[in-house]
Amino acid sequence: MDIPYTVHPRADTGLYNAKVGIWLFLASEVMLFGALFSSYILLRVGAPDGTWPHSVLNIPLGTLNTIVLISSSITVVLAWASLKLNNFARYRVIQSITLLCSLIFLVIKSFEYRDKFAHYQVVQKDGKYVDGHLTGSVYLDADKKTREEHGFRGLSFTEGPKGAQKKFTLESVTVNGFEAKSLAEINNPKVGVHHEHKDFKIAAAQIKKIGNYGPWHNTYMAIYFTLTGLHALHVIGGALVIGYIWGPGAAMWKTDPERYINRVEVSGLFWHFVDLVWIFLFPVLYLL
Amino acid sequence: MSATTPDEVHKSVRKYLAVFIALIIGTVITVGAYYVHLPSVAMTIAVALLIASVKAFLVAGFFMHLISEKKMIYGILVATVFFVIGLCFLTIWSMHDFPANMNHSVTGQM
Amino acid sequence: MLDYIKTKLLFMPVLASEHGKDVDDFIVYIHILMAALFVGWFAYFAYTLFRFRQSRQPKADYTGVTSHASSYIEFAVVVFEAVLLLGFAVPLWAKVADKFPDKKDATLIRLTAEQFSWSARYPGPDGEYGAQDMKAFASDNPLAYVKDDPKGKDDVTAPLKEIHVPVDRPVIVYLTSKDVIHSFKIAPMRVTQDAIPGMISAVHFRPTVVGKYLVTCAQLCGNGHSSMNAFFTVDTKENFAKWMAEKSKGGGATSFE
Amino acid sequence: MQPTAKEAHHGDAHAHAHHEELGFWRKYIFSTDHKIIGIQYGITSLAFLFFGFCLMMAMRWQLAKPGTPIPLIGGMLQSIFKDMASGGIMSADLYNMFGAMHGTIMVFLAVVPLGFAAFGNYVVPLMIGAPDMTFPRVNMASYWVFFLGCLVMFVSFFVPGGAAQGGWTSYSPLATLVPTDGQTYWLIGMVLLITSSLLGAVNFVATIIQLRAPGMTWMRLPWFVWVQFVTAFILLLAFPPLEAAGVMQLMDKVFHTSFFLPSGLVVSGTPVDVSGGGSPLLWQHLFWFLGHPEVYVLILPAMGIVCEIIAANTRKPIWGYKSLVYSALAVGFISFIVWAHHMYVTGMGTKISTFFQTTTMIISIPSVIILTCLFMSLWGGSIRFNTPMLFALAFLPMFGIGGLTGLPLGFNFSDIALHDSYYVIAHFHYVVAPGSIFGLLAGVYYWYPKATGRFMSETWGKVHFWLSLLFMNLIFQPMFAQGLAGMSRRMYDGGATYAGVLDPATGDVVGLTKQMIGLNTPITHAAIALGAVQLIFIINFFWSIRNGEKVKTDNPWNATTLEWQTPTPPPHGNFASEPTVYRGPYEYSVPGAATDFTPQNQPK
Ligand code: HEA
Ligand code: HEA
Ligand code: CUA
Ligand SMILES: [Cu+2]
Repeated sequence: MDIPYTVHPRADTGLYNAKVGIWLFLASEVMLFGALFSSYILLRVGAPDGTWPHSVLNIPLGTLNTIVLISSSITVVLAWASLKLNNFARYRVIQSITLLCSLIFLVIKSFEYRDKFAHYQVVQKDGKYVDGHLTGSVYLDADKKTREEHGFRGLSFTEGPKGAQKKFTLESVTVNGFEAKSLAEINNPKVGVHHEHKDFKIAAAQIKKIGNYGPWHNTYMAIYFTLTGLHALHVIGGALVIGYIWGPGAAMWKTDPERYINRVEVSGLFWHFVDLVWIFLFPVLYLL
Repeated sequence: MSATTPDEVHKSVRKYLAVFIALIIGTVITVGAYYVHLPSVAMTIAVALLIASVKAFLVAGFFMHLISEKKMIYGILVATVFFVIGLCFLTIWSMHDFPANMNHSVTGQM
Repeated sequence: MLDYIKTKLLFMPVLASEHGKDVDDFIVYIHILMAALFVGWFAYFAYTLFRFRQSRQPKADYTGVTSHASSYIEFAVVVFEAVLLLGFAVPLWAKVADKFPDKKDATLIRLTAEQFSWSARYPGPDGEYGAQDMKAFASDNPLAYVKDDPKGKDDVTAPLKEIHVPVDRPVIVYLTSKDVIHSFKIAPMRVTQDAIPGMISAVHFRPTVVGKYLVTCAQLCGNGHSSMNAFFTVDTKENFAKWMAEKSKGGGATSFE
Repeated sequence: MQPTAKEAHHGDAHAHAHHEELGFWRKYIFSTDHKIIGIQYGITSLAFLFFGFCLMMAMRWQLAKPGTPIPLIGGMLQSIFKDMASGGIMSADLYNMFGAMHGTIMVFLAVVPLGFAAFGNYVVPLMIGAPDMTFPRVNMASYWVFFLGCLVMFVSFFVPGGAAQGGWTSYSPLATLVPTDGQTYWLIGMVLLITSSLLGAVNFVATIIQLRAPGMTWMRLPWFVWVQFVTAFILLLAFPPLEAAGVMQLMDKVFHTSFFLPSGLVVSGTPVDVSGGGSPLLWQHLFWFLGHPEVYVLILPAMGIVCEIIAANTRKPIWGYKSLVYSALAVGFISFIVWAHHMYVTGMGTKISTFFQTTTMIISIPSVIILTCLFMSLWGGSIRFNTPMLFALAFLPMFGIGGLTGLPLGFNFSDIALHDSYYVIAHFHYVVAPGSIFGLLAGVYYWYPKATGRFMSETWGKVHFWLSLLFMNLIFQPMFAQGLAGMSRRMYDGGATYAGVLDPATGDVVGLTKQMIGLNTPITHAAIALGAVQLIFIINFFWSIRNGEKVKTDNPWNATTLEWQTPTPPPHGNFASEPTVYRGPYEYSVPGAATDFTPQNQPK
């Protein structure tokens, strides 16, 4: 016996196997992201005043990415519709736009990530904060003779071949940003207040704590990276599957077109789900 | 499957495009609402989540053909939605039902 | 009868608090229900196995049981559970979890748990605590009390792992932890309450018997978990006052140990 | 039954169903055949069952004879764990490590894969008359991801610092702060195991929905299939939140985020350098959101097996089939909203704890109904006491004890005294050890002839049964007393330290009595004896593959369900032609029928 209903729907359920499979899988994905959203709400509601940042993300880029992802969603259904109309060439073209969109999305996302890693917050010994992009950091070697400009590498680091290692300590950093008296001022700026950005050169002796806006920065950044990272993994996964069906897997169109259409439909369902998650992620992370 | 004959497919394509436009408009309104600074935070949140839900409904309903899906799928999804809401709601509720003289802040202030 | 069940059949430990009796009684009631079900079902079970073994009953009966007895039993179980739930568990829990005594009429203890010990602090004559903030932690301020809080000037810190309370007076224990989750448990008091870092939880009870009890930790907290204990001494009023006077000698001197 | 157009379609697919012979690797290792995958799962999980038990025997030694070298394996432990086991003596760290891994392995690497994945894979497609799972390659992936997860868990014992030490519940902050990479391995292992379960669960549900043979309507499914269906749903929907939590704890561990770490932690005199702001209780919620449904994943497959075996060995229909089905569904559904009964003493208020204890009491009712139906099924039967039946019968009172003792834990007020005591340990071991494990062993004895064509030895099976039953009870019954007397779990000295503390003023012993601590010794002896008894089973299991008594027919138990209506062992594709089902699953001793069993596919 062979496995039935791989192509045609079963009479009583009206579904073919893969369709059941993908919806079950999506149900579990709903629980996955649902749990993360619950965690988001919980952490956010529990966060003391002034510790949950607003508008640290780049809203225009986020909006652009939203539009990119929505566009890829329409191309996925249109591609599927083309196959239904037996127009394989059009499917190929439209689906390539989907793939392009996923690429654009990931590129934009990676720029946003990079931006966060370059964004630093310095707590000074006098209690004031400086927040902005790190534009330079100067290191002194152990005998305080050589002075080197480096990408930021912590308060000190050692370098060189074993035995002849050199120890460098931070002398000062330059941050292009603004100064604030409290975290709340940075995280929840009053409506209409615009911080003038300028260069601050901060001596290492002044620094109590320095760190970038990676996931370790606070729980908001943590959940931001976790949610968007997981989402990006889904984008990559979805794009790989769609790309496989579009490219090497397309031979099936000749041998078993109905099954091929089903595959396109199922991968499309997954893709829409990824889009759907983003539809919530965008306002929740960028705007609220 | 929502469409089987070429005619129906053509019709659906028009529907997809309409949905697409609605989604774009929704996005623009959400972002716009953010920039005009609504009078209260609660309102910003309400507007953003409302629009997101409408968008989600459109995507799920039309792009994913949920509007005309089979009963079996509905069953699965209803259960799922029920459990997600249970998880979210009960967790948050239990974090807030601490007897009156307990301080449930999660900060270091004790 | 109840006492016999508690000590001889259920091996319950010494009891030394007011609400503890309710806990014990309640446990006994449930066990009576459980025993009734178990014995009843087991008797039936043993009988069927004997009566319907193949050698005695070579041909099975297609229909089997036709009576509705089991439905009645199920229904009885539901009723019994509902009574235990609504009549006992809910109101009794509300009493221990929500209805805290007035702070003025109670002995207050602020208990800070850490790997692997307990530190108690008393509010002193003003009945109020100075603030505790982990940011204030320093090696000379291990419990992280805010030094310039006026309310804290008269607070009294007891030696590590030592807690004293007067008998027959409600005790409110405020619990927090410096590192991981611990759980404050005094078996004879029938008290268990987690101490969670970043939060303050509270528990209240009224000790009724003078004696020295052991506080243990009921939440896995690392390799010293099994030895994380403290003495909980229930004193007479006079002895407690004496102890307190001795510990608060030198005014605030002991407050930041 | 009218063949529909679609069935006709796959009828023609049948023509090219005769495959080329597969090589050894494709046939036995990277197989997509559900039967091979089931056997792979079975062997792996039995091995881990044994391994998990060995960890526990070492721990039990420490509890009975604290501070003395562990016999036989002490030296080996010392060479692996260095000063965590110096002189072959178990340290607290090692005890915590073994405890955490015993729990993890038993639950996630042994009982769930055995009950759900092994029996489910082997039996479900056969029972519903399907040629295989719907997605055979996903099925294979599920096993290999599982295997990878097992490997990661196993390897974690050998990393510096050893395996996870924060209990199987891995509560943060402890789990995050324990200085070992073992916890990271644990998390990665869990993510892999969860992924595997999700793949499996999708496959099971899809298979049961889509591949039922013609005539196999929902209400004609053997109850075992129903419980697998519910179990798969639980795994599908309850596991992802733990996956999310696992990812978050992994972030805490690897990227120093603070999902579960509040501000201001001070560990052994040093402030912890993290941003803080997280919530330790969030982990507990996400863990128990899986944790509770998971216990039904442990028990439902065992119940299903017991049900099949009781039907076949009483020679009469199961009493209350419909109640069983609805109860299983109800248990599955409600199990999602009772989880916080593990968290009563975190400081819950009356409202929320009332909610959770009410749902907890409600969920006990379908469990009672299930047990009642199984009990009632015995009445009027013609009971055969063969080995599978003995295990199945013992399951009933053993699960009864475990389930009943869940009640005092389920009421928050009594849980104050019982939480975290050996009463909890005894409660859940009664459900998982003489409960689930007995059910699963019954299944091994019952389906062994199907998979191998030979019986396991009846005599040795009975010896195995009676001794296991005896020792299981000797192990777990005294723990109720210890728990009620106030002995806490996860105490590496078995409560000896605190029970032995003297009151400096009077010299009196405070805490636990010597008598209660003394019980640790006979418990340990019983555990070791239980271990020895299992050797009988292991030998019987392997010996019978070659030497067991051969089955004379494909249906040696004269059972009605479809898995017995195929050749033994079933070929690739299972059925020569698609079976058609005409009746319910338990038509035994039908009045007027020629034999005392009427197979589901026997035409009217
Ligand atoms: C298979 C696993 C399994 C099953 C089925 C159950 C079933 C139940 N469990 Fe248990 N439980 C665990 C596994 C399981 N549990 C584990 C592993 C833990 C500990 C986790 C940890 O902390 O590490 C735990 C802990 C645990 C706690 C937390 C205790 C604490 O930490 O303080 C609670 C509290 O409510 C609880 C309750 C229940 C209840 C009410 C049921 C009910 O579903 C039971 C319903 C069944 C019945 C009511 C039986 C009915 C039978 C009859 C009426 C017939 C009797 C006849 C004869 C005996 C002949 N369990
Ligand atoms: C499914 C779950 C499961 C199972 C089956 C068991 C089985 C057993 N467990 Fe355990 N246990 C847990 C889950 C389980 N346990 C959990 C979750 C904890 C809590 C951990 C924590 O605190 O974090 C715990 C904790 C725990 C403790 C408490 C430790 C402490 O708190 O300090 C103890 C103490 O005695 C114990 C003992 C035992 C014993 C004696 C068995 C015996 O019943 C074992 C019986 C085993 C067998 C009989 C094996 C048979 C083997 C075969 C048949 C192999 C055949 C192989 C081939 C054919 C290849 N367990
Ligand atoms: Cu503290 Cu265990
Ligand atoms: Cu539970």
